Amino acid sequence: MSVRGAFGELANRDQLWPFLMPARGARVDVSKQVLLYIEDLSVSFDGFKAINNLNLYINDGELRCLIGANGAGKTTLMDIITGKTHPDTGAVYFGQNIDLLGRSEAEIAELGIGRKFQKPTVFEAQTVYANLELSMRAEKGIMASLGSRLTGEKRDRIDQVLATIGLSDERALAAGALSHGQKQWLEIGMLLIADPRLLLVDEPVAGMTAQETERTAELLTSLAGERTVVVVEHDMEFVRSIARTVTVLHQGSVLAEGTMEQVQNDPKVIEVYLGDEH
Amino acid sequence: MISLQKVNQLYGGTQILWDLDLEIARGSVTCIMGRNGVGKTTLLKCLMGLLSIASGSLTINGEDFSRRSAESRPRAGIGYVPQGRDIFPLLTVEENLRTALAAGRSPGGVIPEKIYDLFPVLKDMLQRRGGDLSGGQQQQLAIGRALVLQPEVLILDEPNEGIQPNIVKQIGDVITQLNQEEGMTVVLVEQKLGFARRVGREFRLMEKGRVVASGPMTDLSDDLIARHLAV
Amino acid sequence: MPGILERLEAAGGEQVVPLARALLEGDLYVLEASDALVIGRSTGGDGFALEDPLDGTALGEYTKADLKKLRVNNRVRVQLRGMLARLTLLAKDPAVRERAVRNMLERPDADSVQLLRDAVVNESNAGVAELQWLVIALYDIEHSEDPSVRLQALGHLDGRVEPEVRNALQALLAEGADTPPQLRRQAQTMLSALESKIAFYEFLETLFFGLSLGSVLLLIATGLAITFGVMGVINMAHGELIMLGAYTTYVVQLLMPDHIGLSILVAIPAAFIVSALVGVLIERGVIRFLHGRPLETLLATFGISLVLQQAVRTIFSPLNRQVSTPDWMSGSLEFNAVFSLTYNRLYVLLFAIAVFVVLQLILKKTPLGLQVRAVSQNRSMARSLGIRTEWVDAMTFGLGSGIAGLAGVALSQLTNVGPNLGQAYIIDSFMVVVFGGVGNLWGTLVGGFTLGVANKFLEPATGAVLAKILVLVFIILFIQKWPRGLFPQKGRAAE
Amino acid sequence: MSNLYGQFSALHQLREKAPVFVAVLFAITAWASACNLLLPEDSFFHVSTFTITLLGKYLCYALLAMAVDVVWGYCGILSLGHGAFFALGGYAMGMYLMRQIGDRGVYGNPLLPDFMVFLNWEALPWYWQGFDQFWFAMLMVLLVPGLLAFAFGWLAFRSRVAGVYLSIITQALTYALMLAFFRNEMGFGGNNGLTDFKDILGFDLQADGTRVALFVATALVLAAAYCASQLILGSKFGRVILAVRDAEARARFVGYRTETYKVWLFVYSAVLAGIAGALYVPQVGIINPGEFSPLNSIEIVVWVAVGGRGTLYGAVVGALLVNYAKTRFTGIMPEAWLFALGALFVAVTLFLPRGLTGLVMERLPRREKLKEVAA
Amino acid sequence: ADTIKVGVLHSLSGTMAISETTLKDTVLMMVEEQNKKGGVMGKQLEAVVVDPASNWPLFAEKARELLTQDKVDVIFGCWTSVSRKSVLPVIEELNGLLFYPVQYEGEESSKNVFYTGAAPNQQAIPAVDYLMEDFGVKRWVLAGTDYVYPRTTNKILEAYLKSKGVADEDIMINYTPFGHSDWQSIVADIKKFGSEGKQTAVVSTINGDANVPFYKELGNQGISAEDIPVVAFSVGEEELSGIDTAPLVGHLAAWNYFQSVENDANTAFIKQWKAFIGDDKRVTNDPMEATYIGFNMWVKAVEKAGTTDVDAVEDAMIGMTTPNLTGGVATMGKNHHLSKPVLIGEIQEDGQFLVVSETEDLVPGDAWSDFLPGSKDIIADWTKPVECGNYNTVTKTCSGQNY
Ligand SMILES: Nc1ncnc2c1ncn2[C@@H]1O[C@H](COP(=O)(O)OP(=O)(O)OP(=O)(O)O)[C@@H](O)[C@H]1O
Ligand SMILES: Nc1ncnc2c1ncn2[C@@H]1O[C@H](COP(=O)(O)OP(=O)(O)OP(=O)(O)O)[C@@H](O)[C@H]1O
Ligand SMILES: NC(N)=O
Ligand SMILES: [Mg+2]
Ligand SMILES: [Mg+2]
Repeated sequence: MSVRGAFGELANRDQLWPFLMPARGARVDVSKQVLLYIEDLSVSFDGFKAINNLNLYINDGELRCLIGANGAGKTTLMDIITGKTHPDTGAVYFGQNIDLLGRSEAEIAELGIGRKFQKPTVFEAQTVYANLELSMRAEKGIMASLGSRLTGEKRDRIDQVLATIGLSDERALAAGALSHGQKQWLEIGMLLIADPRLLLVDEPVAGMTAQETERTAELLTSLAGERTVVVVEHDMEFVRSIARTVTVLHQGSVLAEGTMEQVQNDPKVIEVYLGDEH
Repeated sequence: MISLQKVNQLYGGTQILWDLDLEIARGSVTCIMGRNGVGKTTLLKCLMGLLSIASGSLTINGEDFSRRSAESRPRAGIGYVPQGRDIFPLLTVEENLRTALAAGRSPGGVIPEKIYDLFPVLKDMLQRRGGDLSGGQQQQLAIGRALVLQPEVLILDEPNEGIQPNIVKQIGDVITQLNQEEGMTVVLVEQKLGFARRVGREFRLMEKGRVVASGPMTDLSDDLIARHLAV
Repeated sequence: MPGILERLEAAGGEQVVPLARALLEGDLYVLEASDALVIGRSTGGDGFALEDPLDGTALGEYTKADLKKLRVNNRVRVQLRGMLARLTLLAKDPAVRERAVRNMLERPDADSVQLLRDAVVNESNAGVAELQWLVIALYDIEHSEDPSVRLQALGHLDGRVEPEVRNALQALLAEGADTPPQLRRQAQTMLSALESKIAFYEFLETLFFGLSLGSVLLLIATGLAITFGVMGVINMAHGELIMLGAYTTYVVQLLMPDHIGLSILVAIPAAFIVSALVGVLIERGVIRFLHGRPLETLLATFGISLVLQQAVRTIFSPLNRQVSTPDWMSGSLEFNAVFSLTYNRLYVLLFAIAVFVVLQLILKKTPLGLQVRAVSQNRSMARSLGIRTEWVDAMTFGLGSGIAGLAGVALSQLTNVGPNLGQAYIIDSFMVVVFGGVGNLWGTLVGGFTLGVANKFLEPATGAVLAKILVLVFIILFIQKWPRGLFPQKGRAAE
Repeated sequence: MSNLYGQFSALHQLREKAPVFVAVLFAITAWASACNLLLPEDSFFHVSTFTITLLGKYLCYALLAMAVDVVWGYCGILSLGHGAFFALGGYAMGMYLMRQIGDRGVYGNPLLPDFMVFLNWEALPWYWQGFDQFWFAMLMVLLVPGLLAFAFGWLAFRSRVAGVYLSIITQALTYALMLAFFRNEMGFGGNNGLTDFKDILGFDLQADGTRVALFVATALVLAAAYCASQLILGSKFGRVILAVRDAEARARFVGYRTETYKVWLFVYSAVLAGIAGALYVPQVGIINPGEFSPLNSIEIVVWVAVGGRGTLYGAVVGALLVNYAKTRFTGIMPEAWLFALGALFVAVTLFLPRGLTGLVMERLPRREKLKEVAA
Repeated sequence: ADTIKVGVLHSLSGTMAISETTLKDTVLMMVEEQNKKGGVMGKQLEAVVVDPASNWPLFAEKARELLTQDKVDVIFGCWTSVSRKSVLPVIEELNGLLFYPVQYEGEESSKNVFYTGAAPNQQAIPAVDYLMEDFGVKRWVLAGTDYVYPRTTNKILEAYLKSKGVADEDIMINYTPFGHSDWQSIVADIKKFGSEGKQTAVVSTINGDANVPFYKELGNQGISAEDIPVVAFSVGEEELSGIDTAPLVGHLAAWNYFQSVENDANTAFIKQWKAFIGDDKRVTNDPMEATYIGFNMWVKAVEKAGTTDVDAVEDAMIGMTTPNLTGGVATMGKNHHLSKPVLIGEIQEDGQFLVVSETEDLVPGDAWSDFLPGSKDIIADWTKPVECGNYNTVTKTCSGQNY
């Protein structure tokens, strides 16, 4: 590169400090149609095996439902994928090429893995609007945020999401003042606006009314295809309405996998999870 | 046995409850329903004395509780399972249960065995930290903890959030059992119609901080649902 | 004066021992009315019971104004001691004899050694005899010309650790080439044996110093481990609560001037109560309005600490107050000439451990322990379960404050009792609690002792200032590796 | 949590208020300087040099308080060691001023400061080299606190040291530095520190003109720092910072490298503190290890809390007010001023949870009043 | 003005309040006394008390306040050297007048300051001489708090001891932080150092607060004054009143004044002090005497000059004499330091000192030590023709003046 070129690049406001910029991850290689590989994964806490030799593959563009008894390890699995928890053994790959283990939460998020938490967590002191702005897909580096402006395009996008999650009227309200269900929606909104490749959604409809549940189902179904969605839910009606493939976890490993139909009639699943009613 | 009249409540400047009236009969299972944000949790918190009411009266068993402290409720026999469970995260499961002994309603100051019968998972996890439990386990712990009080009235705020289906059913059964066998009065906030219909005997529909419809569960018509619960 | 003492010794013999002792201890007076020498023993207040210095007959009660004290200086004291040693060499009580011989250890002169040579043949007590032989041997090694006498004398030094022994050996080895090689070899082996022994005792000593410093850290931090560690109040007034405990000790001593030994024991509950009450007052008056705003408690308690400090300055004056050490806490427990443990430190160490154990019992065996943790983790839920949060808060804060008061009692025995007492310790106590891990009492225990011992093992190599700096740097680095201290809160919720 | 909900709108209001703040500051500065320099001493409107130096000192404190507020109020990093950065900036300036003395010291040594001469130092230590150059000293004013903050912050934030743990190790940091600077071997004058300064850039430090110039410079720097901080915190960067304060873990899952954000904010704040220290030293005429004392750092936090945390002007107001109170009280009630000051702190916490500026802001109309819920 | 204002600049809060409050009270007592006598030049004195709160920059601020706002004619104040150093530029700039009543490390002489406490040659060196000659001390522990006064004093002592033939290995130097409270290791070290066969003594420049735990530890580890005497330069009657003195008996201090000195002026002074403070147990100490001398000298100088004008008073001060409280006469030297007797006292059980040695003549204070290489050649002389606080007698130059 010529000296002038190098200088020009340095003088470019958005590029001023290249070493401050987070390295944008390499492109995900999904040539084998599989987006997420989880192999021989185990983790234990104080001797308690929360994930036990788990193997799981999620295809690109799939909508996968993950069910399983309370304490089966579903949330822990998401913790591991998103870098919050470090497993004892095993491998987690994003596509063919990206090893997720050992990466920080932020790096993983940058790779395009978004997450909604079981207990809604939003930035309580900031407005609903700011929550969405912060979550928007953009450069997350220091210089980028110092110079960031809300372009019309970005604003339109936020408005659009606000409408989707039904919080247009609450846009200026501090997120901490929302009701439980509203926070759930806001968090879904934060996930949407981040435009991730893989969405990990932990119990999205808890505390929602039937209609809201339906809307959520529609939303998630519409996302699949372009993106990959993994949903954890205990609401069987909801699962039924969206599921193509269902994986049942039990005591940290896969107990069953298949269509809703198959899983529903699996006696083991009925015993440990569904109960005799279903 | 619980009666609220013309209750108003404000968060700072925003009024949430508007002249709300509510009657809960002894021995009933009342299901409070309404969209997100209509004030169900707020109502329960007022009931529990965790939020002070701006005006209106609240009587429990004929006694005026509108100005009494939150601590007086469990002593009067009211157990509470809050939304979001509010487990003490750093206490063990056993310690979580023991906290409820403070109200002094458990004879001998011991945790009643029946709680472990109802929720066997708690017995297995006695020495684990409450905060480490999975969401559903925490929910069971929260209900168990309220039951340690040996309450006359059990108040549950969306108890099925995040619970696996067979346990949801079990919780339903527990509520029914407690109601029928011990005559426990139950107040339940619930969004899921199926569960509400199965467990509730009475319903109250809320809209914007008011009770807008009430009656026995059998009267909960599709029309009402469409009007007050649909988005 | 010196001349007089020698004449007294020569003339009086053992008879003048009480007189010499009284003079040494500052109990000898001149009765102004008669110009007679008397021994005066204070009877409390201004009164003195007098007795005759020679025959011990009681002479009745007088007041201070009637008496003129005979003052002595160091030089006289040295002489008196030597004189007493010589006079009591044959005393009946073996302990007195031993003290007398010990006094001669340092620089034995020919006369005293001669006395000893006479005495040792009749000595019935083996311990005293051994000591007597030691003095004689030390003298011989230094002064004798005869190698065989010196070699024999070396034998008496075997197994002793007195510094004089080491000095004698070193002196012998430093002599010129005409010292017989055998003697040198013998001295050399003895010296290396002695030195490794001393090194071992020095290690023990340093360890004790470390534990003792650790026990002070533990005491000052334990109260804070409750108010700050468990309740989450950043209690900047903690130091002042310690100070109040120390002042309580002072006041108790004022109230019972004739029972200093007992006063400390009385001061323990008194200080606990005073500090606990003030603590409850602070909690009821200020802290309870700040629930859920832990950082604001820093501001408020900082204000309170200023007020308390100035209040003490106003009431007690800005000067340090004198707190006496009871006899049973003075001096040291001697194992041998190079290893002894000072009593006050030893008691403080035991006291700190006792306080810790009692506190653990309270927190583990009473509902308070559970309830306070519940309240600090989720106040409104605790209330919904019938926990009387207000009462729990007041009691807990009172307990933590009371323990600060106890620390004050201990500190009054070690350091200044003045308005700045609290400030001197507040930083350290936060450091210990955080190092150990907030919310974990065991962490405070281990943390306190670790920092104490580390400090004391560093100090000889680096000096006190650098040792302190290094310990601080160590804490900083430690926290980088273990961001939640030695004993972190574990689990999902702690994140 | 109490003062959080209103924060965001407050921020917007502040953006409107920045010009107001700067204007008020400049008006007072200009007025005081003019009245000092132009009016005769017996004039009723004359502002004494005493007042000018006092104001100058207060403004330095205000800048320092602002530095603390930036990290504490906006990012939740409670630093109990900011006095260290202030003092380091001060020492860098002090070293320049010391070198300026040249051979006018009491021993007339052209190279060694007096304290080195009488403690038998042979040569100037390497770390004193270069400080005879103003530009170098100023560079160090920025660099030394900045680098220390960077190293410290990088270690601490990367290992996710947070909350009280962070507060206490910042305290350990300043405490260790205090003890180190007390040591005469360090070569910074031991507990007497650096003093007996004569001139700065060739201007006599005792001349009224120089004093006024320093005072004005401080005001300018404070205004600049205010605007810069306002810009930074008003940008998306600021909102990320707030997000970090309230839910750091969540911010990480959104994709922000929160430790990087914290480190740079911490460095920025430390540099502000260092500048404050550098401005402070020529005006008060001494820098010594007492400035590193942990209690000093706690006091800074107290100023911020009194003024109102999370609003930059609150920190400024708090610093001015507490220090003015201190000046007044120590003069008019020397024996009882600690009672007054202590009571002030308690009263502010109890009755003005958002600090003094919170009180004023609350009175302002058209503010949404959202208060915390018991939960 | 119809009154003469006297500024009092002593810390009433913070770490130094413990020492300085007494001096504030002393000045107030002197002012009251003088007013009873009719004031100065027929004018009443008015004391202006401020609290610099043990905060060094605040000392400078308060000094400026006293001089420019309150317009005081003289300031009595400061204890620590750093506070004096902090105040100095202000006093010199505004041409004020400061009386500094505490023993200090020397190496200073300002036109605007009168030093009424001891310089190192008036305390440290005579004390060492005493121990060497009368007590046969051969080994020395120089223990001090790590700050400038002990450092300088020890530098001077080290040079002095070496000039007397003391070997390097017979000198142990030890510094501790301010307020050091855990003396176990250091006392154990001293004990070891002293058990090697030579008579050993400790020269302590340990600062106020650290002394109590130091002496307690000495007592508990069984080190008595006969074994290893400690001679202190910062421990006086007032410090002792806060210590249980029983284990300390026989340890020494070197001062220019002891309360126990029997003398009519002293008796009157003690009586007056006890009455003023309303406490029969209160003691007097050396810095109080220094304040007393300074105050009386200032009064005399003002009367001699016939004005409170600083320059005139400064001129009048030099050569001024006033009785001290130990039976002698203090003379203000040309270097703004006093001539003083040096007394060595042993601590008694009642917290008083028994004088065991006293210099025959008054020792003039030496601003610039003869034992430091840097200052050997420097003298202070505020009379014509030199008129300089740091005059190099070799190069014949005057350096570092600020007025
Ligand atoms: N940090 C931790 N420390 C100790 N135990 C943990 C920790 N994290 C998870 N566990 C345990 O691991 C198990 C799995 O928990 P997880 O939250 O993943 O369950 P889940 O499948 O999400 O359940 P639910 O449907 O109830 O949310 C639980 O038993 C939990 O107690
Ligand atoms: N701390 C608060 N400050 C201000 N407003 C609040 C606060 N908490 C709740 N609100 C508001 O009060 C209203 C009622 O909240 P509440 O939690 O009672 O709803 P809910 O009926 O329980 O809803 P959900 O079904 O989602 O739990 C909501 O609109 C919410 O925005
Ligand atoms: N001058 C002193 N003692 O600091
Ligand atoms: Mg889960
Ligand atoms: Mg709710």
